Amino acid sequence: LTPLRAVAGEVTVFAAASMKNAMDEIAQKYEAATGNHLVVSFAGSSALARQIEQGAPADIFISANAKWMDTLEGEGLVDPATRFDLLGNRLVLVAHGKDAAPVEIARGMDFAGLLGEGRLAMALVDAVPAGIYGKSALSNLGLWEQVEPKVAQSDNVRFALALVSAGEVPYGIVYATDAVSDDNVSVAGTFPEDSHDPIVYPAAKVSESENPLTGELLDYLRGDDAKQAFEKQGFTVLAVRPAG
Amino acid sequence: MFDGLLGPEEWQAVRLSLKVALVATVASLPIGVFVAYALARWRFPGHQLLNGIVHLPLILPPVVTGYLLLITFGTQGAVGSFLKKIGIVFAFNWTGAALAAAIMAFPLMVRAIRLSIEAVDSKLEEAGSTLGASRRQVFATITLPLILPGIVAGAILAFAKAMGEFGATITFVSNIPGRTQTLPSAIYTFLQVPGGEASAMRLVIISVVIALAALFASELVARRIARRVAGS
Amino acid sequence: MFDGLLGPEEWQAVRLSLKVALVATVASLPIGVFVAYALARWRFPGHQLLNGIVHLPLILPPVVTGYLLLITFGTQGAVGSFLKKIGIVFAFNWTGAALAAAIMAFPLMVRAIRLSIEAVDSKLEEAGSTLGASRRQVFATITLPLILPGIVAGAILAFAKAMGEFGATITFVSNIPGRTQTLPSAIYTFLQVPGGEASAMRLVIISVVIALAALFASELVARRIARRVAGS
Amino acid sequence: MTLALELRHSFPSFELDASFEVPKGVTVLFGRSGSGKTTIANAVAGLFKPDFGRIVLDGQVLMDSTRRVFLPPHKRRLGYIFQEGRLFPHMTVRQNLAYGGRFAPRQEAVENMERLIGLLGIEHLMDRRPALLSGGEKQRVAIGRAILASPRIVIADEPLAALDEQRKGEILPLFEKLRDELAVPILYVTHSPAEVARLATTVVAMEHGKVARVGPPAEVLSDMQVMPLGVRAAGSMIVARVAAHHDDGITELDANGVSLFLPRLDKRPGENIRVRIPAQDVLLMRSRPERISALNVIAGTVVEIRAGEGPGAMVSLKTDAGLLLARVTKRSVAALELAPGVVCHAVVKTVAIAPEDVGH
Amino acid sequence: MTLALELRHSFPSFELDASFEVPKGVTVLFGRSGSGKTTIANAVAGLFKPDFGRIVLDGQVLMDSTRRVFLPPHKRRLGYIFQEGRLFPHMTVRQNLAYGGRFAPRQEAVENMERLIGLLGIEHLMDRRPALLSGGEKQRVAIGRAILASPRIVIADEPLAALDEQRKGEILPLFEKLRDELAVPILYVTHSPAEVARLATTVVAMEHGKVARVGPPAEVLSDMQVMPLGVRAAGSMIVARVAAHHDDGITELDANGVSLFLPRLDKRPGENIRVRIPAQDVLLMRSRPERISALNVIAGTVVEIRAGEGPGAMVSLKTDAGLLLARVTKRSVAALELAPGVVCHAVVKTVAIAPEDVGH
Ligand SMILES: Nc1ncnc2c1ncn2[C@@H]1O[C@H](COP(=O)(O)OP(=O)(O)OP(=O)(O)O)[C@@H](O)[C@H]1O
Ligand SMILES: Nc1ncnc2c1ncn2[C@@H]1O[C@H](COP(=O)(O)OP(=O)(O)OP(=O)(O)O)[C@@H](O)[C@H]1O
Ligand SMILES: [Mg+2]
Ligand SMILES: [Mg+2]
Repeated sequence: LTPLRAVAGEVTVFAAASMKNAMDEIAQKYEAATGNHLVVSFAGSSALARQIEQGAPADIFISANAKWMDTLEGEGLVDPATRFDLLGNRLVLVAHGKDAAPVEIARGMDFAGLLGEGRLAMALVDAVPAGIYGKSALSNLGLWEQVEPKVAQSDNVRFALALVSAGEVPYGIVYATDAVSDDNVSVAGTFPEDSHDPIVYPAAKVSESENPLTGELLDYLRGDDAKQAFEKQGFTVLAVRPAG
Repeated sequence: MFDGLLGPEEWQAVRLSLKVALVATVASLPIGVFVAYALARWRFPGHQLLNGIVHLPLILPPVVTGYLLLITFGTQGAVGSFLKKIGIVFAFNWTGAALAAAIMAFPLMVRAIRLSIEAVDSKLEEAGSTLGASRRQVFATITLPLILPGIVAGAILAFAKAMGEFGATITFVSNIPGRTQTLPSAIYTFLQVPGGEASAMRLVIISVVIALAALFASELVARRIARRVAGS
Repeated sequence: MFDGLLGPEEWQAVRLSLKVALVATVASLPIGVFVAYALARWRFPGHQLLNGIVHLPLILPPVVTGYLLLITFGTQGAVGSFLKKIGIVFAFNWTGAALAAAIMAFPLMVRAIRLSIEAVDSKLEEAGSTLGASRRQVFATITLPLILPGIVAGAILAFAKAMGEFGATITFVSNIPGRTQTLPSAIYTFLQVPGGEASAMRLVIISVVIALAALFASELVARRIARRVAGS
Repeated sequence: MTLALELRHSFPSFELDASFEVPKGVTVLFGRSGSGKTTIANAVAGLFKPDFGRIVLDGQVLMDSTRRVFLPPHKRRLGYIFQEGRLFPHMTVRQNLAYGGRFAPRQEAVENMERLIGLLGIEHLMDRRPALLSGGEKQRVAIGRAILASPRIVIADEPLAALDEQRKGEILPLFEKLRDELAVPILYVTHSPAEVARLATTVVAMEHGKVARVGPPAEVLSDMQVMPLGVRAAGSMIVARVAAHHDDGITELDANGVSLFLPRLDKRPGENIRVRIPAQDVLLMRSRPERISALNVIAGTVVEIRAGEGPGAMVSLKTDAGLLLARVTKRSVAALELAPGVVCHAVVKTVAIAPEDVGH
Repeated sequence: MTLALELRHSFPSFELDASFEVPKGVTVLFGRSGSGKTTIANAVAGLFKPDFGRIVLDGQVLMDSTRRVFLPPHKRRLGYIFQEGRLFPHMTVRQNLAYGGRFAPRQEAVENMERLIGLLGIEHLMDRRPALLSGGEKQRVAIGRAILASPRIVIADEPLAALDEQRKGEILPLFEKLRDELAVPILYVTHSPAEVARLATTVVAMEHGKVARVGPPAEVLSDMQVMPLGVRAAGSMIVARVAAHHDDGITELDANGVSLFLPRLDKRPGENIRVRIPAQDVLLMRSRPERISALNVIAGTVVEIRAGEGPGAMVSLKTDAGLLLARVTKRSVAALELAPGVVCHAVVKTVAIAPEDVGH
C-alpha cells in the first residue's frame, strides 16, 4: 500500500470531529478503491472553519452545522456549486442506565418533573451545534423555560453524554449517533423532527483547493460505500450521488 | 467602568472566575507547600510516584483530567459519593470548578515552591535548630519566610492558570451560568459561533486585565520581600 | 513493545508529539533563559510589560491563544505572510505545533529559570568579575551552572506541557494526521466519537509514560547537579 | 558538668577518631586548620552524625550510635556560634538576637540583653538586616544570638577571629562569666594561644583528626613538647591572689608570697586569679638585677632544660610562685651556665602580661 | 605603583569619608570592626560605587564619579581575597584555582601553581568541592585563587584570620614576595599588628569611616599616640643587614654597627631586612647587664617619655641602630630616674622577635 501512496494523489478533508468513526472507515474503503490517500483533520467545526479562513490546506470541508458553512460561503471560501447536505442526524434524549423508561417528548410535558433533582446535560446551548439544536427544540416545545435552570452545558456533545453515562445527570440531549454503543445510556426518546431546524452536515469544496481529486471524493462520499459507513454510525444520509 | 461593556451574565462569569481562581489558589497553597517540601527535602519510597502524580495534570490533555475528575469526584464517583455523604459536593458546583483549576495549576505551583525550597541554605535551618526550634518551628520561622518569593511565584502562576483554565473545568462541572460558568467558558462559547470574536475578545481583555493586575501585585510583593532579605 | 498496541497513524502521532515537544523545549530554552535573566536581573522600562506578555498564554484559554496564533502566524496573518516569503511556515505544519507548544509552555519555563536566577548569590558573580570574567563570561561560568537545576526544571515543565498541549495546537494548526496530529489531538479525536474511549486511554497511557520517563530522567539530572554543588 | 565524647568517622580523605572526657568549664579545641575541630563541634551540636559515636553531657546521652540514641539539635539547648555566622538573612539584628529566646523554656536569661548588646557594640545595628553588616559586626551578632538562647552548653567556633584586639578584650570576659558565674560548659575552638590561656579549663589539642593531647591549660601550655600549639604558645600559669591596687595603675598580686606587678586589673582585692606568663617574655639573669624597668623579678632554681630543634631552649624554673617557663637561646643557656639546680632570677615585664592573659 | 583614593558615601547610619594617597607596596587598612575597611576594598575592586569617589591606580583612573568614569571590576585585573571566601560552589578546588587564569591575558603567572598549592597545604583537596572544606581550607583556596589570577593589584580582606599561627607564618612570605619581587600593589585589611609590621609599606588607620592616620609603619607603629592600633601594637622598626648565620641557629644582624641576634632567618648574608621590635618586649636597664639570657643589649639615650593614661609610659631611645621604643610602667620610669638625655640600655630577648615580625 505504501508505495502506492507515494505515487497516488492525496485529498485533505476538514471534517467535524463527530464524524471520525465513519470517516475512518470511508477513508479505508476509498483508498482501497482508488489508491488515493485520504487525510482527515477532525476538529470542532468552528476551529476548522477559522482555519480555512486562514488558508488551511483543506480540499473539502464538512461542517457539523450549516452556520459555519454559510459563513465560509459568504466569504467565498467554499465553492457554492459543490455544496450539498451530506448527512442528517436526529436529536435524542438519553437516560442513564441500560433500560430507561421511554419518555414521550411533547409540548406540555413535565420535563422538570422528569429531571427531579437532577440536571439535563447538553452541549453549549449557544455555541455548539447539538446544544443549539437542543435549545431550539425545547423552546419550540415550550419546555425551555422550565428546563433552563437545570441545564448543564458541556463544551461538546460527547461530554454531555459522558455526564449521563457516569450517572451524574439522569438525562441528556445528544445526537442519535452519540447514543450508539454506550452501555450505560439508553435512548429514552427522540425529538420530533419538526421541533428544530434540520440537523445537517453540509459538505463543500474549499475554493482555494486546486486538487483534481476533490470532485471524485465528493462523489464518493455520496456513494454506497460511504452510505453504509455513515448509517452504521447512525447518521441519516441525505445526499445520494447525482445520476450520471 | 466595564458596566456598559458586559451583560449581567458576563459579570457573573467574571465574579465567579475570580472566586474560583482565588479559592483554588488559596486552598491549594498549603498543600502545594507541603508537597513541594516533601519532594524537595524528603526521600521516601513513593517519591517518584508522588512527583509523577503532581505533574499529571500538565501532561494529560485537560479534557482527560476533567473526565478523570468527573469519574472520581462526581456524585457517583468513588471519592465524590463519599464526600457527598459528609456534605461536600463538587459536581456542578463552583467548588468543582475551583477543584479543577487547583488541580490543573498544582504542578506549576509545586514546581515554583520546590525550586525555592531547594535554594534555601540548609545551614540556616541547622542554625535554627541549634537555637531550640523544632523541625516545624524551623520551617515556620526560617524556611517559610525564605521561600516566600517562591510561594508568591507559585501562587501567581496558579492564579493565572486558574483564570485561564477551561478544558478540565467544563468537562468536570460543565457550564451552568451563575454556578459554574467561568470567563474561559464564556469566551469559548463566543468563539464557537461565527462572528463571536469581538464578544470573546472583550472577555479576554477583562480576564487579562485581572490576571495582569494580580501579576503586577505579586511582583511588587516579591520585590519587597527580596529587598528585605537583601537588607531593606 | 507497543507495536500491536498502536496503528501506524497513532505511531505517527507519538513520533510527532515527541518531535514537537522536544523541538519546542530545546528551541525555546535559550530564549527562556534570556527572558528569565532579563526579568530577574534587569530593570528596564518594559519590564512589567514583558513579564505580562510572558504570562499571557497561561492566562488566556488555550483556544484563544491558538486563535491569536492562527490570525498572526497563519498564511494570511501579519507575521505569517511575511515569514512565508522567507520560507518559514508555521501554519498547518508541525513547526506550528511546536510553536504553539513552546508558547504555551513558555511562562512555566521562564518562571522556573527566573526563580533559580533570583536564588543565585550575586556575591559569587561579583567574585567572578574580580577574577577577570566579563558579564557574559560570569554568566556562562557561574550563573549558568548554578541555575542548571532551574533550567532542568523549566525544561521538563515545558516538555510535559508540550506533550499535553492541545487546545492551542488544534486551533492553530488543525489536526492533520502525520503533519500536525499530536498525541493530545489524537486523544481528543477519539473522545469525540462513540467507542473511542478505549483508544483514547491507550494514547493517554503512552503520553503519560513518555512524559514521566522524561520527568524521572530530569529528576536524576537535577539531583546529580545538586549533589555536585553540595560536594559530591 | 562534664563532657565525654567518643567519635569515629571516615570522610573520603579525612579520618576522625577522637575521644576525650573533660570536666566542667571551657574546653578549648586547638589545632591546625583542617584538623577536625568544627567536625567535633558539629557532632556535639547534633548537626553531624558520625559513623560511630557517643557523646555524654553531664550524664545525659546526647548520642550513642550503638544504642541508636540521637537527641536532635533543638533538644540539646545549644548556643552555637558558627565559624561562618549563619545569621538569618530575613530577620533584623534584633530578631536574630531574639530568636533563641522564642524557643528556650522560660527561665532567667543567661545575660541581660541590654548589657550584652552594649558589650557587643551593636546597639546601632538593631534594626538592620545581616546583609548590611560588616564581617565583624555579623560575628558579634552571632555571639549575642547564641548567648541569648539561654543555652545549656555553648559551642563557639573561632568566635573572635574576625574581631579587633580591643573588641576581643571586651568580649572575652563574657565567656569567662558564662564559665564561672553561670557554669555553662563551653566548647571553644580557637587558633589563639592567648584565648586558650585565658579561657580554657581543659585544652584538647587536635592533630589530623586525632586528639594529640588533653589536659588543663597550665599543663598543656607549660608542656615544652606540645607542638600543635606552636612554641610561641608555651607559657606557665601562676595562681595568685589580688593583694592591692596601687595609685599608679598597677595591681599587686600575691603568688604564694611572691609579689607580682601587673597593669591594673578589674578584680577585687582578695580574689584569686590565674596569670599566664608566656615563656618567651621571661628573661633569666644569674644575679638579681638592679635598676631594671621590669618590676617582676622572681628567684628560682632551674629544674629542667630542654633544647629545641632551633636555636631555642625551654628552661623550667621552680619558684615560690610556682613553675615558671622561660624560652631562651641555647647560646644564653651556655653563657649563663644554666643547668638543673642552678639558682637564677626570672625577669618579667609588667606590661608583658596582657589583659587577655589574665583569667580567673 | 601608587594608589590615590578619595571616597565619600552615606549609608543610613554610616558615613564614609576617606581619602589617602599611598606609594607602591602593601597598604594595610587597619581599624576596628565596622570602621569601613571592607567598604574601601570593595570600592577599589569596583564592587561598590560610592556617591562620590575617585580612585587612581598608578596613573590609571579606576573610577571618577565627577567625570563618570567607572572601570568595571573585570577590567581592573584584581586578585580579591574576600573576607567571606566566596568560592564557587559548583567547581572543584582545582577549578576554583584555575578560574582567574581563564580570563587573565596570557602572561607569566605570578606564582608557580604547584609551589603555591604546596605552600597553601591544599594538595589533597584539589578535587573536592568547597562545601566539604573546613573554614581555613576555604580561606587558603581563596588566597590561591586570587594570586593565580595574575592580578595587577591584590586586595586581601583579613586573609589569614581563619588560619593557625603556623600556617600564617608560611603564607605571609607569599605576600612579601608579591610586594617585593613582583611589585604588585596590595591593599591588605587586617586586625593583627604583627601582620601590619611585617607587610605594610604604608598603614592607613581607619576610624568610623574616616582616615585617622596614614604613614609608613615605622612611623605609625612608633607613634605613641596612635590609639586605633592599640597600645600593644606599638613598636619600632629597625633596618638591618644580615651579617652571619651562626651554628647554634642564631642569625646575626648588623644595624648600623649594632649587632642584633635573632632566631635563624631564611635570608642570605648581605640582604637588608626590617625588624619590628615590639615596644612591650623592650626592657630598660641603667647599667649594662651581666649574665643575662637576652642576647641583644643596645645602648641609647632617652629622647622622650610619654606617660599614658594607665600605668604605662612609652620611652623612645636614640640608639645607633635607630629609634627604639620601650613600653614600661610609670613606676619604672621613676625608679630608673629616666628622663630625656639619660643614657640606658635596652634589652631585647632574641626569641621575642618572632618570624612574623621580620620583613624585608
Ligand atoms: N563532608 C565531608 N567530606 C569530606 N571531607 C570533609 C567533610 N567535612 C569535613 N571534611 C574534612 O575534614 C577535615 C576537618 O574539617 P573541620 O571543618 O573539622 O576542620 P577544622 O579543624 O574546623 O579546620 P579550620 O580551622 O580550618 O576550620 C578537613 O580536612 C575537611 O576538608
Ligand atoms: N549597604 C550598607 N548599608 C548600610 N550600612 C552599611 C552598608 N554596607 C556597610 N555598612 C556599614 O558600614 C560600616 C563599615 O562596614 P565595613 O564592612 O566596611 O566594615 P569593616 O571595617 O570591614 O569591618 P569588619 O572588620 O567588621 O569587617 C559598618 O558599620 C556597616 O554596618
Ligand atoms: Mg573549622
Ligand atoms: Mg570587613
